[in-house]
Amino acid sequence: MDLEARFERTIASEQRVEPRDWMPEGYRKTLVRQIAQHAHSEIIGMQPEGNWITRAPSLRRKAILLAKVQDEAGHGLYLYAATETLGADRADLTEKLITGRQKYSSIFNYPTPSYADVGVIGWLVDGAAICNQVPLCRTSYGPYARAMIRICKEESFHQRQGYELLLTMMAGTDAQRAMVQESVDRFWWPALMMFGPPDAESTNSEQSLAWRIKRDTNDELRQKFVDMTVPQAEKLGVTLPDPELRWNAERGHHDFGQPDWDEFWQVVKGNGPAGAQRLAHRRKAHEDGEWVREAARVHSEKKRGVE
Amino acid sequence: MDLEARFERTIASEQRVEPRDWMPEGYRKTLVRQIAQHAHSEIIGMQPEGNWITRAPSLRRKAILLAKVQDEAGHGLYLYAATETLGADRADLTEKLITGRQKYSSIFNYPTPSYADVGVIGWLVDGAAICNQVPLCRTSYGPYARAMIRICKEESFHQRQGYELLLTMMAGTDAQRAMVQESVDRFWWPALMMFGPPDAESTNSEQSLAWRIKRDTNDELRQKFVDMTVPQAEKLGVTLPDPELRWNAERGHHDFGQPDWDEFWQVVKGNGPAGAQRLAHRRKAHEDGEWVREAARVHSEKKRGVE
Amino acid sequence: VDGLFEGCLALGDDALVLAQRLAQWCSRAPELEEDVALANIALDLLGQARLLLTRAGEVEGAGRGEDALAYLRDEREFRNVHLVEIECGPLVGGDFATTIARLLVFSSWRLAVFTRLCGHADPVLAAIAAKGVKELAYHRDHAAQWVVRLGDGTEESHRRMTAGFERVWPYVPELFDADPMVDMADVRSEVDSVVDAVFGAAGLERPSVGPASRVNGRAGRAGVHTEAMGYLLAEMQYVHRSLPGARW
Amino acid sequence: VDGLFEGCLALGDDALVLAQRLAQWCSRAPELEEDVALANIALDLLGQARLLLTRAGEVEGAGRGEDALAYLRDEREFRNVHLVEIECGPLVGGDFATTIARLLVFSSWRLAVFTRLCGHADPVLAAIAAKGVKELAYHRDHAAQWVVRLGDGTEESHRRMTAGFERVWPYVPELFDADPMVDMADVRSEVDSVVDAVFGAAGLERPSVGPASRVNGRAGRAGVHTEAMGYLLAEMQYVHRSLPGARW
Repeated sequence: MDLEARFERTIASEQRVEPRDWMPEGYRKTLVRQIAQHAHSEIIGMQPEGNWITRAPSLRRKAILLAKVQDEAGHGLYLYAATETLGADRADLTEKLITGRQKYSSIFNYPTPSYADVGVIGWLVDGAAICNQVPLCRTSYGPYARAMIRICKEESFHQRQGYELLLTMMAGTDAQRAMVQESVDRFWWPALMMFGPPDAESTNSEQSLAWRIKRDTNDELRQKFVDMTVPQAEKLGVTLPDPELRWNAERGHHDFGQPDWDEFWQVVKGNGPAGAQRLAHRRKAHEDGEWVREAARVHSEKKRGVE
Repeated sequence: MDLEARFERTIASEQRVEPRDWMPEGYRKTLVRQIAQHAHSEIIGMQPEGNWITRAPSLRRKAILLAKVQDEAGHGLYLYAATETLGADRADLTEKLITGRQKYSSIFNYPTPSYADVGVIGWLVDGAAICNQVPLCRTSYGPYARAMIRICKEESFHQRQGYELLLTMMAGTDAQRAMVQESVDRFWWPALMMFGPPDAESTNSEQSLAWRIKRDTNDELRQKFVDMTVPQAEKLGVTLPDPELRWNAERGHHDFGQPDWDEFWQVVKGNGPAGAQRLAHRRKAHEDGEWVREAARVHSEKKRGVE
Repeated sequence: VDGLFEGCLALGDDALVLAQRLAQWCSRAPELEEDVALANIALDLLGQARLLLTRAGEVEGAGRGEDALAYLRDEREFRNVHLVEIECGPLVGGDFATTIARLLVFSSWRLAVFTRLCGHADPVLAAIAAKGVKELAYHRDHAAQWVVRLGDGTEESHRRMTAGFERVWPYVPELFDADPMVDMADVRSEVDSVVDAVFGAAGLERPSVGPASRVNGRAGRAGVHTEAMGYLLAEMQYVHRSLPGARW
Repeated sequence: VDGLFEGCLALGDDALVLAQRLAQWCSRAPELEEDVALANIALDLLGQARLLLTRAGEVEGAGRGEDALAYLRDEREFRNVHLVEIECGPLVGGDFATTIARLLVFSSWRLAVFTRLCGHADPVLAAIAAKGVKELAYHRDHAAQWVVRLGDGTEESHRRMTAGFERVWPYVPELFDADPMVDMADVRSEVDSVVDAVFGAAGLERPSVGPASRVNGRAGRAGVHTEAMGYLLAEMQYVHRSLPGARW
């Protein structure tokens, strides 16, 4: 049996492809791009919430938030490690990130001007990420699937923490409730955009579905997210800012409006409200750290020489 | 009549020495050093109060404070101009300041951790400076005396503004009164140190008195300051932190305790609580501005070339 | 007058926030003369802010004075454009050239707006505008002179001046959002010609970077700010807020 | 126990303020692994701060919990040493080497202090100390490894590591001020020998800069802080203070 046929059979029988297995170059490339993009998202995703660590309004919230942002760095590490099993190099991927040649999730190009955003990101953004990621726990490439299992577990924990912060704030003062609503108003549409453009306009999807790198279409996942989120919003006591949002008994799903896709494409193109800032921040951290990484390398070479 | 005799006569008759006049090299050097030190003090003195501009608690206080710190930059400019009439070069003096070869008033090496410090610096520090400076309006060197007349006028205005801030705070809440007292507790002794070490330990003074660059001894000025300040403190309702402070009817002056002269010498040596910070701040501003000054020079040369 | 409260608030917040940014240069300017000049400009803007916020409070009629508006509003109630709040140096986010780039664009725009407001139906706003016109003309000329010096100066200053404009350019379009008080298309063409003339004299090219996109169409004028704003307000308001009931 | 409130407050404030400083590195470390490590250290210190401030509040008996102590005290009521509050990077005041220099000195000192507090008469403080000892040993070793790497690495890293120690050195003596709970002369000799051993392995010299002098003899432990502290507190406390009555 030839390599390609064996690969196809592995995929078809829902078994996992492992690093030592033969795989088509297109599969490898698609995976590296997708996992790297996911890793970059975790790293850039540290910034919008990291923005609030020094200003968290209680010591308990400060500890929760710092631990969460630290987890994101950890997720980035697992995912970069998964790309390395495919022959990629972390330094090279980082270079592609900071020069804008590889993307990350556009949601992180939105600013976090309010402490309520910490809760709303946990609830809506992590919630949307989980909808996107749970199917990836069954993705065909083994190291990626295993990383996703661990990541999804932690993300669910983060989502619950975010929702719990919002419940606490909604049970607080009028000012706190207003903060939560204002944040939901800002993040609702960007959260819907996290599933990507409508299926009709999406590229790359078909092959990824066939290879079981991806397992659901953008629109399927978006619908799932909306259906899941509406009762949570009701429980919380916030209004989702979509006048078209209503239950459709016939479909057994919620109908809802469309995000502003022009804004979406602008943000993807790098003109997001905080896009330049995010990349500049990452680039500066990387460049400022160059002398440290270089010193560590030289030191370890010296040590190896001596021993 | 020889030059030296004519110079001595000018001094003795309380007339002014002007830039075009002959003067002994020691007189010139002493003056340059003293005026430069005074200019440096104005420039470094922008920092302790400048520290509060962005945090001033009312817009009116913000405007008053910004204008005051701006005046200090202006004073620095007049004084550097006065040194230039003696053949000194501003760039060279700045170099001496940022490399620590010329001093500035040690009082500015104390930190300003409270907004009340803005008022207390106005009241006590500007007050002490005025005691030191009013006699300099009659100093023998013309350009210096004229700069001092202008500076003293503005300093008196600043002193009144500082005292007025304190009056307002003392008429405010308990927290405000506590802030004022805490600030007075910190600044009282450093303010007394502004007159320099006791006459018995002071160097340089005799010749300066003879040349009428200086007109009173350190101890005379310190006594004058204490006598002037005690009734102001009473009116304000603050306690000066000196258990030995009391009226001596026999002397017709207040008796008072001695500052910690060990601390004084440590601060003069550059180990003041904020000493390293003040110099580093000035040095960074100067170095960060180098490319701007260079560009301005090149541009003006190009323009001159064209015209 | 309709929209007068919002108009005074927006123009007042612009001035207040930029004054705060410029005040950060105090004791950090490239030369003493420039320290004095930047403080002057900050003082002018602070003065404009005080008059405009006071007027906004009077129009609102809810008893809020300049300090209540400056110190006790939350971030989402501030109406300034993003251009004035972003960091442009001296500490982070830019340098002297970036600060000058912002000042040129902002003061050219504000001068054009104030010129038109001199004839506003509200006599107080008209008077504030008339007073501000002289100040803003000086700010604009000061900035323009520096742009020319730095654009024309050394290779490094040219590079920094170019980078400075690239940094601020994405925030420029918000200045021209439609406004009930002033014809912004008209203002835009005036500002364009001023800025183009300065670019010409400085040997600089107009930057080609696109506008920063918005959050569901909202930016500073709608109370959605960049992340720099929260830190700016924390610093500005902290003392005032931590001493409730105090008089200053 | 006499002085227990003050002791818990001082050690709690040290940890809280340094955690705040270290948290500023989050997303700015030289590599991802170090981002994780610095966050871990900050989390440990934050945990210690919470326990110590809670204990201080219990001992005081005035109903103040960890948040009342962290968010509602004014600057002059904070009792941390200057070493933890000064800026050592990443934004201003230093770089990664400066941060590591501070961490080495601070964690060596705190480990020596906590080791001695394991036998303290207050069982709560003794338990906090016992838990902290393991954490601090890790912090100290982490810092020591970096000091050796950077001291021994490149010319640039050696220069920066030297400058980092010179930056923090004036603030070291305050750590050894007499304390009713611990024999500080003893702590000093332990810290000296640890630090000297690390300097030896790293090829660094003990800095020769003198101690920062005090304000009428007072420094951080007496509530007189450096100018960096006010900005740190404004940032840390602003949200809490601007939403009075809120629960979190």
